[in-house]
Amino acid sequence: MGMGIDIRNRMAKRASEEIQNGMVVNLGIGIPSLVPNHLPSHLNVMFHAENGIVGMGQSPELGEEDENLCNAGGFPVTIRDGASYCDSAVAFGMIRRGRIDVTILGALQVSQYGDLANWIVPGKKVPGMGGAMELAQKAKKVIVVMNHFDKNGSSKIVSRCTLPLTSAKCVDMIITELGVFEVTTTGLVLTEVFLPNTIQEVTKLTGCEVKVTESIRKIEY
Amino acid sequence: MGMGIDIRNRMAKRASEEIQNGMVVNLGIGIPSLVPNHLPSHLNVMFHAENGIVGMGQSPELGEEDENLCNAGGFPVTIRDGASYCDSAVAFGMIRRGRIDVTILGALQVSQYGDLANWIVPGKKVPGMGGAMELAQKAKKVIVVMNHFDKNGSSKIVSRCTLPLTSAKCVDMIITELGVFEVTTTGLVLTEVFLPNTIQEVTKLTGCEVKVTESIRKIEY
Amino acid sequence: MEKLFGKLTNLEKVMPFFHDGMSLMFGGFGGVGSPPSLIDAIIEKNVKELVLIGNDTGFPHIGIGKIVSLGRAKKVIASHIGSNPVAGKLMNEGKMEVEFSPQGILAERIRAGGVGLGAILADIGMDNEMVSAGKPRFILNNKEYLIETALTAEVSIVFAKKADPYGNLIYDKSARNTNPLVAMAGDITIAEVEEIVPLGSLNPDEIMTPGVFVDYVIPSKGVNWKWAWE
Amino acid sequence: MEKLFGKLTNLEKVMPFFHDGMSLMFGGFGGVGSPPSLIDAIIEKNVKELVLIGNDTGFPHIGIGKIVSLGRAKKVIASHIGSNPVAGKLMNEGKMEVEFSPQGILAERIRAGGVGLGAILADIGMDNEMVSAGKPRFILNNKEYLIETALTAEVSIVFAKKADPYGNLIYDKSARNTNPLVAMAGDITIAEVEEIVPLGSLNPDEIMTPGVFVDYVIPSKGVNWKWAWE
Repeated sequence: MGMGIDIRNRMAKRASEEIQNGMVVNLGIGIPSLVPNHLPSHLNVMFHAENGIVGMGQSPELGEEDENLCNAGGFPVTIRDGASYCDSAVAFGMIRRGRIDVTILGALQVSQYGDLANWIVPGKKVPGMGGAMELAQKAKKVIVVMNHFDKNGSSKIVSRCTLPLTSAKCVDMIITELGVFEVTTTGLVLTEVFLPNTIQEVTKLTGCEVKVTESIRKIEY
Repeated sequence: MGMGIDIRNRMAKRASEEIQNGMVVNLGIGIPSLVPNHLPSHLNVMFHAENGIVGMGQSPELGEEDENLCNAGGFPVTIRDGASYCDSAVAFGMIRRGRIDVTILGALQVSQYGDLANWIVPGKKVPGMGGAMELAQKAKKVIVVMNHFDKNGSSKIVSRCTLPLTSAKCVDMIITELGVFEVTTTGLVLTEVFLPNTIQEVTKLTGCEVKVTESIRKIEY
Repeated sequence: MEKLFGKLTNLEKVMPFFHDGMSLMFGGFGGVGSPPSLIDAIIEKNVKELVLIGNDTGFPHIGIGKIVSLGRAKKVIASHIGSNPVAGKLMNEGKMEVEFSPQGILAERIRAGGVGLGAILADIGMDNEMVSAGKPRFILNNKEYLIETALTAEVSIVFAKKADPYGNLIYDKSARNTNPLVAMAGDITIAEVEEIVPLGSLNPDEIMTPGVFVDYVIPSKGVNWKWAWE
Repeated sequence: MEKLFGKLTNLEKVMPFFHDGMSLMFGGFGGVGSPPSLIDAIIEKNVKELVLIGNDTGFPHIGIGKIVSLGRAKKVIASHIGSNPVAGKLMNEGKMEVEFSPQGILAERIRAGGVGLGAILADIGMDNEMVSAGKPRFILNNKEYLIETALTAEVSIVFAKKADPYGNLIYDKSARNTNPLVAMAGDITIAEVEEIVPLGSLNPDEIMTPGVFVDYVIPSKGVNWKWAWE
């Protein structure tokens, strides 16, 4: 179930629709890093990095990298007007104080209750949780963008996570290449499908009970 | 038992002898504020203020005051080369981390064990402890400079404080207009007398048991 | 540039956030670094029964002291009220409750609230009744500590020298004091500033409070009280 | 100007502070902001059995990762070791103990040590075995927290852009990260700096770590590793 650049960008584009003017947004690595490419230029958004940046801009041109200006993954970034640097304690203060509006991150599994498992790859070494727990617990809105299936073809949306949890009951929205799901108090709800997938296909391919919203959106892009 | 400017400066001068090159020093209000006048000019000392200054200099000239550059008492100061500003949390971080070498402060009573009472004036309102507790507990060396007698003529050095304590067992040295006392594990020791006071007079006028050091210093200035 | 983030506004627009009985945290130390225009507007609106949280109660006619002296606070959490005799009088008459906290511990309690922690463990004033009364104790590695709870407030007001439209703040000299801590601890934080500069004109290394913590920025009319030393 | 405070020195003079079995705290985040010359000198001196405390274990040939990859640490307290596979290998082989702490909690634990607090109360990873194992819990206002102990170290090493002879430090952009926290938490703090400037030439409002926390300042030979993105 490898995904081409088009499918990845489709998911990133859908995630970008959740970002509104003035928001503070933290992006994980992978597909979430594609989200800024899809934001309308009139939006004023502040991208936050755990190491101590608010207001990251685009990647620098080749050869223009500054070794002292990197994101939390250690890769060079630039900044936009209005950016600021702070120490890591303050950067996480923003997270725990509830000042991050949206975090968009990848996952290994998400349960129908919004439980998130995204930090221990089975069979691999334990990397440590980094800042994932704080973001998952404390961001106002947690959006998971991930492949619908793992490498064995099993649904990564599950009734109960089998992998170690990053945080329980924290995910608000799941975006996969098949559709968009919202975690509600009454369970998982399919709210949108990426065409040409059908509602029936998507619910069938999802590893837990899924309700379907009344007026489902069918995404054409 | 009011004290003239000479006696006050005598005590301040003696206190200044405890300050060595490179030290970080916090001064209380009153007599301690006279200490900088007596420091040799070759000494590099950093005066610390609880509101967030390291490196206070002399008082500004009249008319040269900056309302945004005041000490913890709210009075205008200047800064020296190498000074820095920080928030109050960091300023107290320096205190609790043990980075203040000497604090020189006034007192209402000090016991023979070094218990300090300097924050509730009897019969007056309760002002709150401000930063006194942290300084008394955490500065590496706590020096009290005070009148030997209260307004009733009673010794302010006592066997046991009757006033509410700022902090127990925290004072290292007491300087009064009569002499200098060190708080040791075996009790209070008179180490110096200000001439023309005699050892006998000073010990007699002190409200607790006082040992006398073998080779006592007689201060002439 | 005002519309970029919707934070640049004026006194009138932020006044609805102030109401009777609210908790209000203020920056400043002896009045230095306290926001004069916001304080005056709160007085003018006749906001009462305030729970005030900050370093001290200023002087009777300086800083937050102006509000305290009018009897508008039902409770104050501070480290010192000695420079404002009216505060002491109100406390002794039972008209205003005062909770004292050692100065640096108060600063840390405010910061803890600001960075989303529940409390800190400290060893200051363990044996002092006024500090330790009612506070749980905890033994860690054979050493006893007081559990000092974090403080937040419905609204925080701070005073800065410069702000940009995102609410990034730079304070001036010792007027910084508790302001960066207080700015983090408000559910809503309002910054009164001496100068508003264009986005991108502040050096990002020199910003003391990132705008993330600031909801509104209003221009200051400047300090209008006479300092104690004047 | 060197003799003013006795803090300006060189690598050779600070090396006696590093010894087998010591606790060593380091600034940096993924190697960015870690002191390259001190790290090389510690390797050259063959210091072993270190207890390392810092955000992460860098990359195998970047930052503190250079020390970790040589097996010189008996224990690491960090939030992440994923970018250094050698660290994971040593952990799995039982050759290096790793204590994981959520990233922001680790930063606060270091800061708490730096400002002389005993611990903080936080609600991150309450139900996660790796985070909560062995940590006391405490209920405050009907909400449960973990008690996260403060961290200090015998020696802290940090990397700054500028220092003056008093040890006042200014960091560069995102290379600030954990450095100001680590600088406070060392019993002895050594700053490796890119540039030493005269006393009085740093703007006191822009100093990020007051020299009070810094014991020694040494000039850096500069970053000599190849970044992962290069």
